[in-house]
Amino acid sequence: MENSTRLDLYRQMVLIRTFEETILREYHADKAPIWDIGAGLIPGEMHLSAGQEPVAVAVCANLTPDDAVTATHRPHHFAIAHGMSLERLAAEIYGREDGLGRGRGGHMHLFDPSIHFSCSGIIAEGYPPALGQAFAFKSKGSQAVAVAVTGEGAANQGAFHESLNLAAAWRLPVVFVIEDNDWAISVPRSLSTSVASNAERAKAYGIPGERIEDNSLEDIFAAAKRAVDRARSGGGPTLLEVHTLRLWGHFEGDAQGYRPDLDGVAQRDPLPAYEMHLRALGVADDDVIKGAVTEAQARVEAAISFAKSSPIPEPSSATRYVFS
Amino acid sequence: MENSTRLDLYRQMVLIRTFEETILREYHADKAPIWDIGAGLIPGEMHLSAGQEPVAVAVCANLTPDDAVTATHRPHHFAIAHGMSLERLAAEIYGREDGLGRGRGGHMHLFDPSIHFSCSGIIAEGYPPALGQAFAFKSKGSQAVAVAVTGEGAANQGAFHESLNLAAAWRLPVVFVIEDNDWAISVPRSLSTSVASNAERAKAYGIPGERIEDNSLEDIFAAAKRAVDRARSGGGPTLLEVHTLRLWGHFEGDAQGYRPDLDGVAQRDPLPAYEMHLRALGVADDDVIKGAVTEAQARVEAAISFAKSSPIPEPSSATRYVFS
Amino acid sequence: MVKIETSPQQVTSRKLTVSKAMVEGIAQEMERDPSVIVLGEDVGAYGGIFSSTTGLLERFGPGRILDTPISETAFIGLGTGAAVEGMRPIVELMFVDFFGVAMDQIYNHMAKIHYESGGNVLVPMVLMTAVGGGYSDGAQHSQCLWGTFAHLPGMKVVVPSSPADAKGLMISAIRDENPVVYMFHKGVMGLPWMTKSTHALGDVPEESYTVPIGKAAITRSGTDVTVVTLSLSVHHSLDVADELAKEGIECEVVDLRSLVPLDRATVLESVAKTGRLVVVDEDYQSFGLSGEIAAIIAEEDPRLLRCPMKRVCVPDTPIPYARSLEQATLPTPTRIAAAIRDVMA
Amino acid sequence: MVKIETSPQQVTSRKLTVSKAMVEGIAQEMERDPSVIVLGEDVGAYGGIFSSTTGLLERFGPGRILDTPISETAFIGLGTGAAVEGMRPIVELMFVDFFGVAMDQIYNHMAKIHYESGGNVLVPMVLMTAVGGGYSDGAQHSQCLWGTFAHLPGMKVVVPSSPADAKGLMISAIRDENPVVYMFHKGVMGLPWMTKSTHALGDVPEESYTVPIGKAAITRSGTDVTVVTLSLSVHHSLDVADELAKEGIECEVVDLRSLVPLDRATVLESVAKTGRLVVVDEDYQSFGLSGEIAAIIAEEDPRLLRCPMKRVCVPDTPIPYARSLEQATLPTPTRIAAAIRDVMA
Ligand SMILES: Cc1ncc(C[n+]2csc(CCOP(=O)(O)OP(=O)(O)O)c2C)c(N)n1
Ligand SMILES: Cc1ncc(C[n+]2csc(CCOP(=O)(O)OP(=O)(O)O)c2C)c(N)n1
Ligand SMILES: [Mg+2]
Ligand SMILES: [Mg+2]
Repeated sequence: MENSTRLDLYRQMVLIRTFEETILREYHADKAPIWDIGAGLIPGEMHLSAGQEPVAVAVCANLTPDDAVTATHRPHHFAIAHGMSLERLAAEIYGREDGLGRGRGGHMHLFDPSIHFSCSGIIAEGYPPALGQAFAFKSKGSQAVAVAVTGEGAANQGAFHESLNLAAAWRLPVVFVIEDNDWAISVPRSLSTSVASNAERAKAYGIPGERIEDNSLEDIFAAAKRAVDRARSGGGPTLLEVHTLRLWGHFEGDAQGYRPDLDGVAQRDPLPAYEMHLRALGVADDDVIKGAVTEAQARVEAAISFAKSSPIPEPSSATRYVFS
Repeated sequence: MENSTRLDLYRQMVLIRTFEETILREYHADKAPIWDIGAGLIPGEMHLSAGQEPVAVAVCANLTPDDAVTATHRPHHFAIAHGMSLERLAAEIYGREDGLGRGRGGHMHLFDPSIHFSCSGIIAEGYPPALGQAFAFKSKGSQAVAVAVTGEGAANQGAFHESLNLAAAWRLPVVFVIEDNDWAISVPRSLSTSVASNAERAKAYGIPGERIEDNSLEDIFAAAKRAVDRARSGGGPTLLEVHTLRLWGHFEGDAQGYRPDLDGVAQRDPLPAYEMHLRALGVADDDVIKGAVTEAQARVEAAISFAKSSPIPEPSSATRYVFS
Repeated sequence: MVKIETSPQQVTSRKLTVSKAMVEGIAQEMERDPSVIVLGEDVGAYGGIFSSTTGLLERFGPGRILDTPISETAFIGLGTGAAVEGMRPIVELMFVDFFGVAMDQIYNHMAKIHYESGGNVLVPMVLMTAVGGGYSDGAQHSQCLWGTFAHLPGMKVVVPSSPADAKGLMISAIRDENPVVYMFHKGVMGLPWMTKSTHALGDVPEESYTVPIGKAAITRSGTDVTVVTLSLSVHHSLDVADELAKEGIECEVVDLRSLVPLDRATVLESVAKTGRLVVVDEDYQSFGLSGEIAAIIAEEDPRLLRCPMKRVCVPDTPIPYARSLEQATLPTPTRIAAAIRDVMA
Repeated sequence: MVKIETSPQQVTSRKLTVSKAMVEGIAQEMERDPSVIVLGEDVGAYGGIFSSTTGLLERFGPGRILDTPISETAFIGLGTGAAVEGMRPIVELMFVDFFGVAMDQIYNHMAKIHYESGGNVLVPMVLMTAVGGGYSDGAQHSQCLWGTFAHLPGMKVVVPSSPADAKGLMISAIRDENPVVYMFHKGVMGLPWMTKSTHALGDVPEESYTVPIGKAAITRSGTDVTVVTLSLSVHHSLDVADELAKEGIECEVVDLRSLVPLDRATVLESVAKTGRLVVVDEDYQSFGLSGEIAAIIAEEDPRLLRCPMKRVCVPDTPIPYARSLEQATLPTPTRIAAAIRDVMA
């Protein structure tokens, strides 16, 4: 990997983390003194992606805006890494007219046709539409690929299986990415999944499967490159599983009482680790790092301001957009 | 395999084939001159199992009536092999009060609690209830196992995947059996399935998988024995795929215009082949064979007579049995 | 192009079955628009289990007519994703009874993406599916279930009963920018291997034309009683109306044709005229279409009805296999006639 | 054992939330009957995302309280199979919105096996599931969908609104020989982290007792207008009724409690008395509960209604995320009050 790429991906990770930290702050800011999930400027469930930044930035580094990405209930890192406007993302999270879905969707339902981005709150059900995008790309003779993302818990859902088989049978240009953060809410992977690595499941479809350990940005990048290249050149789908980290709770408000590994979590944060790596390589120093953080903060705060000043949807418009 | 078992299983195959041939005759008997699927004493869809007898008899030879079997839309061979009363089976096919479901169910919905038998017309959806039966057996401390059957087309359905993973994760006493007859209605396996052998898919669940070629009764028996023993002794599930043969159409009325292999089908009929095998072994001669056929015919015709003389359900009782 | 409102203006027409009319509509759109594709189980060489795609593979090839694995979630979702990228997929769910294996893709994705995206994403897709019983196919292969689809927002739901509507509604569905669920009753298709209603054959213009989605058709006018119905039950209701006319009872038969949008105005107008209402619906009785029709009137003016309404529906029971039982649950001509006589009494 | 018809006879009771009452009902049945088990996602250590199973793992251990993979089809089907073999599983579908991934197991299997077997097989299973919106959880996590379940035959459908009913209906559901869908609104549970209705806390007897399935409760009697409703909307309707009483409008509030079976008699009696009807339903408006209520009256005597009925439902739109929009779609006290004033005008 080139150092410029390293730096670029590092900056993206910082941007994502800054975004998630800011949403965290804003989400909780006005729910006090009695914490009420429906209260405040940002209501509803909130699934943040801190700890999983390496997956998103390393995968999306191999994509262009012509490629599709379908994400999950935990979509911000992939949205940002794939190039979504922070302003329109933030505005959607605040439920405003300038949001990607004019406030209709919310944080689990982000649709940005300009970068072929979508997501779904239903486990594994983002996979099938990705097949259709890949099918359309192939039919049009474009070289674009579709990347479909789920968590490791989703790999036990029927849609996962059907999608891998169909994509393989039709040799569709899809890259399936599993973010294994060890947990599906409170259920540990070991209790739910009958196989140690979901990459093994690729064998059930006669396609290549790879597991990337240690949340390693550079390994993910290399594996994703292989997979994207294969898809672009007509070689069909690949399954990648990345062992990543859920740094925070499943959603905000999750006390994580069920989580024995909680103590060691902070030490496994991939961001300081990658920062050290860049320092060791001589790619980054205090200035570069501070610069990345400062720039990220400025961009995110600007997006938040934009969101907060965007109009709240008119109640009378609630039934618009059911049909075109 | 002992010769007595061979002979017993041969006789069961003859019984099943005789049953299917008789239903074939009866089904078409009163649909002339204009063939109408809803007409006649046996209306509705009819999926017959001729050619697949070796799977049913060889698997069920390892079971007792305490064990559960869930079958598919093509259920007669497994029903008979697992010990279902021919009379009550036939009566259900005729839609009569003495049928297993008092005529409410029909040939795709056979429920016989006395032998823990059930089936479903929805592809692969017979698998999940089998898990529950296995779970109940295990909870009660019984040694019973559940056998869940589907076709090869069903192995691409979500329920297949979820069931194998859950059974493996919970180490349930289940044997999954795939009858690969090359076809899912008109769609050949090669077009639908991304892997050459579904036994490969066992790897996705960390369980043993075996493919049995050539519709071989004796190989199926041996593999099923290993699988049933494993399940009984707490070793968890196994996946078996048997390469079998759809001797007739998908359902009655299927002209099979799509089927290039049609010419060679009759030669692959497992019944004459096994008969020859028994003759070669000296286990059967003309008398034995004729005896098997005569006895089967007598039993089947008796069952058909029973069915035909059983009362037609009263129209006014149509809404009974919605709730108990 | 001919725009047909209720009955076809014969331009150049011949008699076709519903099945042939549907296929002709699909084929004409496939000629016109290369983004139209068809996918589903046995839609290729087999031509659709209920002849909804006969001959299309031969004509358009395996790149546009695609046999799928038995993976409804995957291939319906594939349709949605392809539609999002500008294609116009027609996806067949072989029997509506199987919706349960793929309903999430249908109602949480296909139906909601347009709304969730604030109108920024279009899903121009047709989900076509066979419905209905009457030939002893049992509890898992005989349902209509249109009430279930119509209850969930974001999809249009059309249910043709005549060959001309079958073609025109198919073309409208394909051209619609929204997801449309197109439900065809096996009993209206005119299949050679199933009891045929005489109404399954009818005049169909050769040209391409649309039938507007959301407009009911008065298939027979009358002054005494309004029969609100759809699909195969339209055929039965028309037959019954002919019979009862001999007794001096004049039925107005309203073929809804579309459940979403629902043509409330036509229903209200007819009931305002006749003052009597029978709803004939092959779906389950409770919490479905017949209730919605009742609500339309109760919301407007309950006193439009000069006597209690009657429902001729499938009772709330799984559909039995035995013919004697199944016939007792279906809205047969006998039951329809009895209900009409009842409201006239 | 106390048998409660409408309001609990206080034997020894204390105030509990709906959530605690539900859990107490489950625990008492688990003590009594070793064949009762609970399975679903996060029902173990987490105690249920909406506190429907809090403390059960600690009390009954992982052999009877089972966290499942995210495989709704497999584990709901597992429940059915276990029920067929004589167990009494309580299976949680975390949000009703997810029904689409497992509906085949629910309505083609759990609901139909008893019928298809001619009554020979029993499926004594409870499917419990969280419903409802109001906290900006968006289009895939805020629905009620009871109309969808009530439309399909073979399952009872209960929807408690009060703590006492929550416990008694849970016990009835567990003991029922039939599959029962038990739908609890997140907003009635009394969760510490969600806006609480004052009605979410109420007297609950300590003893084990059943509330009969299929009987509505008159939660407030009145002479002017009948409000037919259920679940969280009962709470809102009672609050509105208190307000309107000050203006001299006397509302009768009918809490249906059960959709299948539906207590037609109670609805008819109340409407016969008041002559005015408002249906308040947090499910989608069309082809659902509100229509069924209209049909009950239209079938009996449309002229029981002296003026048009009003529906206060979720319009036929996916549930929007933004608070301003979501509140506009929900049956809020404001909308309920407006509808009641309308029918009184
Ligand atoms: C079909 C379905 N079942 C259950 C849920 C509830 N749910 C939301 S997130 C989640 C856990 C997902 O785990 P995983 O796939 O590992 O993703 P992670 O949250 O760890 O990123 C569950 C069970 C859902 N959204 N959809
Ligand atoms: C979910 C579902 N989809 C489609 C069907 C229609 N269907 C019935 S049998 C069949 C083919 C099944 O093929 P396979 O599993 O190989 O079994 P076989 O008929 O060959 O025994 C199909 C598609 C169904 N019953 N259920
Ligand atoms: Mg996870
Ligand atoms: Mg097959």
